[in-house]
Amino acid sequence: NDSGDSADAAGSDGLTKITLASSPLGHLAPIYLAQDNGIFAKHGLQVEVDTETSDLTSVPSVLARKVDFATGDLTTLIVARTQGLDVKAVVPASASTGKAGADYGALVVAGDSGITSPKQLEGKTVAVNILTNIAAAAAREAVRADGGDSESLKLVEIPFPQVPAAISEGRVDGAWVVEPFLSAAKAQGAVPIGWGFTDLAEDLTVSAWYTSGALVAQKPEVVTAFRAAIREAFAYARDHEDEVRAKIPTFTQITPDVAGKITITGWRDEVSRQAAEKLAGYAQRDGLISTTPDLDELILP
Amino acid sequence: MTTSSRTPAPTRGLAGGGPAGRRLLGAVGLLLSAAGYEAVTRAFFSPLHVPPLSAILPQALRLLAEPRFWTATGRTLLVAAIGLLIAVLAGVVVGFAIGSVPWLLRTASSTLDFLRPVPSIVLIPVLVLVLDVTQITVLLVAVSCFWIVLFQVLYGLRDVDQVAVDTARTIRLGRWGRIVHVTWPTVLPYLGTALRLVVSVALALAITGGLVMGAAGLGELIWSSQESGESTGMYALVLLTGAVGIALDLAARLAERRLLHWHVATRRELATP
Amino acid sequence: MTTDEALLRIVDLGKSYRSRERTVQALAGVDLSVRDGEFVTVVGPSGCGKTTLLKIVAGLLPASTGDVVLAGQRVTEPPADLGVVFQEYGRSLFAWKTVRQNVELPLRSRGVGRTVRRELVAEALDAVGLGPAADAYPWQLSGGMQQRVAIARAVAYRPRLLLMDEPFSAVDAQTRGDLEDLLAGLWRRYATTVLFVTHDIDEAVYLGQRVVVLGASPAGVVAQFPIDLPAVRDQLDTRSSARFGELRAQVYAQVRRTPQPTRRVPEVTR
Amino acid sequence: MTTDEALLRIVDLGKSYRSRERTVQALAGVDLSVRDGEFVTVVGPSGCGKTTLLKIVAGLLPASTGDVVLAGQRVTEPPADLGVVFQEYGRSLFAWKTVRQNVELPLRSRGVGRTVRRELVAEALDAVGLGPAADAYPWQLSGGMQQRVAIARAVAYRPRLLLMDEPFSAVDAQTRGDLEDLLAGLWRRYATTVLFVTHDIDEAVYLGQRVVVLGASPAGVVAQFPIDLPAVRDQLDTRSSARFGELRAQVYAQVRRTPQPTRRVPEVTR
Amino acid sequence: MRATVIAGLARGTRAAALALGLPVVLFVAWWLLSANSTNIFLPPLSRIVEAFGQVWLSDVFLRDVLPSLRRLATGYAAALLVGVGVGYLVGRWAVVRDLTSPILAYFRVLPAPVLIPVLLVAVGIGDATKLIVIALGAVWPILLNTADGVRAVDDVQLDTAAVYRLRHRTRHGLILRAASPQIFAGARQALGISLIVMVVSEMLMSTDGLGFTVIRFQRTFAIPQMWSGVLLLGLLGFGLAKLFELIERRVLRWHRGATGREEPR
Ligand SMILES: Nc1ncnc2c1ncn2[C@@H]1O[C@H](COP(=O)(O)OP(=O)(O)OP(=O)(O)O)[C@@H](O)[C@H]1O
Ligand SMILES: Nc1ncnc2c1ncn2[C@@H]1O[C@H](COP(=O)(O)OP(=O)(O)OP(=O)(O)O)[C@@H](O)[C@H]1O
Ligand SMILES: [Mg+2]
Ligand SMILES: [Mg+2]
Repeated sequence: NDSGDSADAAGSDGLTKITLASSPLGHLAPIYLAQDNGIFAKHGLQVEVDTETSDLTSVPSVLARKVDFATGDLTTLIVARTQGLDVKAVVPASASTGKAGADYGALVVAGDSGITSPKQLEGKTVAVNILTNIAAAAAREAVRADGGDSESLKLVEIPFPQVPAAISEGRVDGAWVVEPFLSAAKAQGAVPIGWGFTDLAEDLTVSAWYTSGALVAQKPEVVTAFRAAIREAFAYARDHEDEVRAKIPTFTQITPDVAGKITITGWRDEVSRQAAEKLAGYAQRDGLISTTPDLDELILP
Repeated sequence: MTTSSRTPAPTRGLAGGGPAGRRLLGAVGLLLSAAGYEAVTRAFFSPLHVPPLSAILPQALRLLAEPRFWTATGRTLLVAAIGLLIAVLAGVVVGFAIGSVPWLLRTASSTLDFLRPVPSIVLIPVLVLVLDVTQITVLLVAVSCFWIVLFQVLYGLRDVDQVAVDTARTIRLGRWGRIVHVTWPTVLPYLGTALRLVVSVALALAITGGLVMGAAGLGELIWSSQESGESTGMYALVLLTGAVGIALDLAARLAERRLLHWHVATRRELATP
Repeated sequence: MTTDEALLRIVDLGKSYRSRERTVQALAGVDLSVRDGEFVTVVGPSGCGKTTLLKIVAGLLPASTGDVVLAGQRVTEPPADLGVVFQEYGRSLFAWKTVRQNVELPLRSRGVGRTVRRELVAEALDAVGLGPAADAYPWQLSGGMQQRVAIARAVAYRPRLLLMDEPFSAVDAQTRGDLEDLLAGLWRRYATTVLFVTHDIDEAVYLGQRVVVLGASPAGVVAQFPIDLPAVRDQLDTRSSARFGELRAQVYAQVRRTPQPTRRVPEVTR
Repeated sequence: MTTDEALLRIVDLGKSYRSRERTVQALAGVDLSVRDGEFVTVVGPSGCGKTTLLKIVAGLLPASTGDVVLAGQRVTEPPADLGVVFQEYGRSLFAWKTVRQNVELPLRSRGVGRTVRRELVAEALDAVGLGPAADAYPWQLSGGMQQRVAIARAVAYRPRLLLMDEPFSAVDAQTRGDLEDLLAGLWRRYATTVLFVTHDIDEAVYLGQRVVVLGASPAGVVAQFPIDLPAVRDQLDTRSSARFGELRAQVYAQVRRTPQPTRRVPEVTR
Repeated sequence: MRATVIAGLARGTRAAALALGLPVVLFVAWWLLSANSTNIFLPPLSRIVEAFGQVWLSDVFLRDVLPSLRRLATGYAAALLVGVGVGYLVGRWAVVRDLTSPILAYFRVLPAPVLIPVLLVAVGIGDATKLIVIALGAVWPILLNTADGVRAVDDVQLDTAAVYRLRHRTRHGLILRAASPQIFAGARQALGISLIVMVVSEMLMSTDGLGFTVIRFQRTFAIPQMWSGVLLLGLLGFGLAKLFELIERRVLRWHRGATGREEPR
């Protein structure tokens, strides 16, 4: 599909075809539910989900208009925007539940480590999945919110799937982890001590659906329709959590058993501006970017 | 000389290293490693982190019954095969071209040395502008294997015996004839080594493509098992991947033995006391 | 031997091998002419430069000084219709080809048709006594058999100029005699020009129309002996003829006189 | 020659090379005993199995049938104090070692002290006329020179049993004579037992205390000739002696009678 | 590396011109073709060179490149040791080969990202894991080439060693030496591979290193900087290759001579 522009192909049934790119992760559940329930069609869209994608490829794919929308964590999008990449965050893809103690991401330590609060992690080694994305910010924020020196954390990259092992084998002192690994880690004796997502913002947007500025300029109606459809999908998901849990095992390897127990991400309609500002600050402090980003350019009003 | 042609070869025992014997030994080696793995994992690791073989095997057997495993394997093998084919063809052609023209080698070698260590993985975001992930995976496979084939050919070409070349020159074999009759057979053993290397590299990279870019196939299956916290499932996939690797290696060895039956190494192995 | 009828003219040829540690002057001031159809045998002490000379004539090695002219052309690369039996016969056979394929290759390369080729190959292999071993690989053969394959290859090719570097060194006396006669027969029949290096002075006299004696390293032509034996020779009669004895003695005497590379025989042999 | 004083006993030795396509019976029913300190020369047609025999005696090749017993011990691996000059002398030299290092290597491995070693090596190299080439690499040498390096290596080693496979095939007549005398001298002095394969019947008679004639493939011992020439021999006197002539003629006649591997000389030579 | 270049110049401007000719041409072509590029992922070469100066000609070199080179050297050395050692065993004894070939084939196909999780648990997050990953990536070409080289050693050479009852150590040495042309082929392959694997190994669990920094640039869309890292990797590869060649020229001179490639002048 190197036509470079897939959003203009109107199907025979009058629907506009759009392609969404995302790794097959839990946040796709509302999308599939919306597909099943004809929500996209209602908004004049025909959605194709391209799961053959990764963090490495999604931004260039969107900019080259090989796909129309993709998911990316907010920090990554802020950084991209600041580097002059014309990305527009349209609508959240996953968000904090807003409930400290019951969020889908947490700062965990080994149960027998004697550490009970994030502040005690000062100067210790903490794992995050990627140093340049929102996880790093969440880990630091948890410590800062507890009155600790977030700069003193020694962050090291360990993919989420390895976190339970890394914690229980004592390879790291603490780790930022999200579901389903949060549950797995807890099952193996880890205890959550900090809730960086809610510390960052009550309504934190963790990752967002974004598109290219070019698409926004050329086909604003498609973008708006997409946003509306997603919001409707979220509304449906909020009301049908069991359907979401049932959906997850169909496109991931997560077993129904696990899917029934994990904390589901929150669904929010607006990309959190306040959180974005905070994240931009972290990104600047961590040297990911050197200038202040123009968030108005990033977040589609 | 009493040449009684077509005397049936004597049946070789285990010690003689007949094909059955050597395969049996290989199986013994596998069993020993399996037992070692089982013991080590049981002794030192939590089954949640590094599951023992006894936990992996049933899962692997279950996978074998699942069509999606076979589709994924098929895809991965196809990608690996296409990349491999490109690499071997390009590597051999470029290798022989550069290797048999001295000034070309001298001109190109610095550029080759420069390009060799460029990791394709870093350039994926750039490549994705023009290729889709499957194509990138093919490219990843092809490029990595190309280098291996190329260097192996270049080194093989250095092994060509001067007397053989002189012989070819006096009977006025052309450049092409010299390649076919003299250099190619000399390089072949080096290519045999390359083939075994490259078969596994191709498979490994086809999987890496799935792991880092989500290209459909075994790699993507492994990735999603990992992402879903299904470590036993992941290890089962890794086990099966390794099995595919063993099968490919076996095929490569067979091919090598047929092609190189005249080579010292092969003939020494086939010699009967 | 006037130069205008010469097929091969070697003029003031010199060759030195230079490497980091040592420089060896292998040939210096070699002058030699060979008429078309002549059979010239070359003798000389080990290491004096005979192989080097042959390689330069074959166009395989560049000379350091001087020229080699074949049929009016300076030799810079192997000329057409050249047959060579290398001293390292083993290495000159292709291990990946059967005996038959080895012998056949030059003919294929020359474009000889399939049937003729088969015939030539079979004939040559029979002539050297390797008919039954045609389908063996070189490494399945004894040293002498390998050498005979190399000879068969050169012979089947029917070259115009045949260079042979100690081609019978690894075969037994009986076979050697047969091969000598085979070679002499071919030479008479096809008017091949032959340059033949040997360490066997009897052989040199028996085969050659002229024996060239090279001196110790660096080799130069020390003496030449025209051999006025009858054209058709015979192992028994020729070798027992008085003239053969005389010529042989002459060459021997010359070789004795030729300075040898330094060699000190230790006391133990006294 | 009673068996109880034999150093080497070869009993009903047979060897066949088997490969997928062909089976070659190289040796069959070879019986041979060699006394301690005896010099036995072996002649036989090319490809009959001489090299095979030597390799089995050296413990390099397992026999198919029969036994080789050396000093009361069955030979299954190379015995101690064995020196071998291989027919493929070129391949037996280590290309990354200089001539000196090649000759020195077996001595070092045997633990001979540095000074003695140096001396032995220098002496051996001088004896074969390679003193000046001591620091060259094998590939910088002519064929004959390489062969002499292999000889020097065997000689410097002072083996108890010396196996030589056509060791003088690539050297000139003059050098060959010198090397023959060198070898004879060493043999007399150190009472080395020598098994010497050659294609030169004169050489076999000149050097040996006994000449063993092997028959065509599969090789068996066809005849043995005790050589009753005086122990100390001389290139001129011995070779021109009447007895030498007689013995030589006897061996020749035997070799003539020995069936040769099939060889059909094509019409062209008629 | 600069020393090598200078030595090359000293040896003859012709050789240097030949060696540098094509890279210079390609560089100029890249420069011209990319000069007006607006594609953010394919920045003009001038920007890349500028970024190169800013990024690498600073203390980053000490902080990132040196640790990486240290890991590379250690991992590569380990690969050499293990590769030649195991390769020798495998090549020399058919029993070892038959016993191990399937299991070695098994490990050959495991890509680094699959191994890292196991190593994380078994070895930890320190440098050791990276070293193992580098060594595991680089070991195969060395191992296979050593095994095949050892298998192909000439019979007559083996026979010679056996007849003179050379000491075992001497004999092993001779066989390795005879196989060294092919071992060098493997070592050369491994050099390129180990550089790449070094980058891959630094993608995870790292806090410094050339690979770490390049990947960080990639993830933060610092595209010119990322390209400058690629450039640096190329230069490193070039320098290491030249160093390798220097050693190889000495060690394999006999092979050039024996195969007739050491041109007598
Ligand atoms: N490796 C091998 N494989 C198969 N056949 C072999 C092998 N080596 C030798 N032969 C066969 O065994 C027979 C005897 O060979 P051998 O080398 O012993 O002869 P030889 O007497 O030394 O001959 P020459 O005088 O030509 O050196 C030959 O017919 C040869 O073809
Ligand atoms: N590749 C080489 N490099 C260096 N020196 C060489 C090389 N080839 C030959 N020589 C030297 O050149 C001289 C002549 O060698 P050449 O092979 O021509 O002798 P030859 O007369 O054929 O001897 P032989 O009768 O022993 O075969 C020898 O001293 C040898 O050392
Ligand atoms: Mg010579
Ligand atoms: Mg022989």
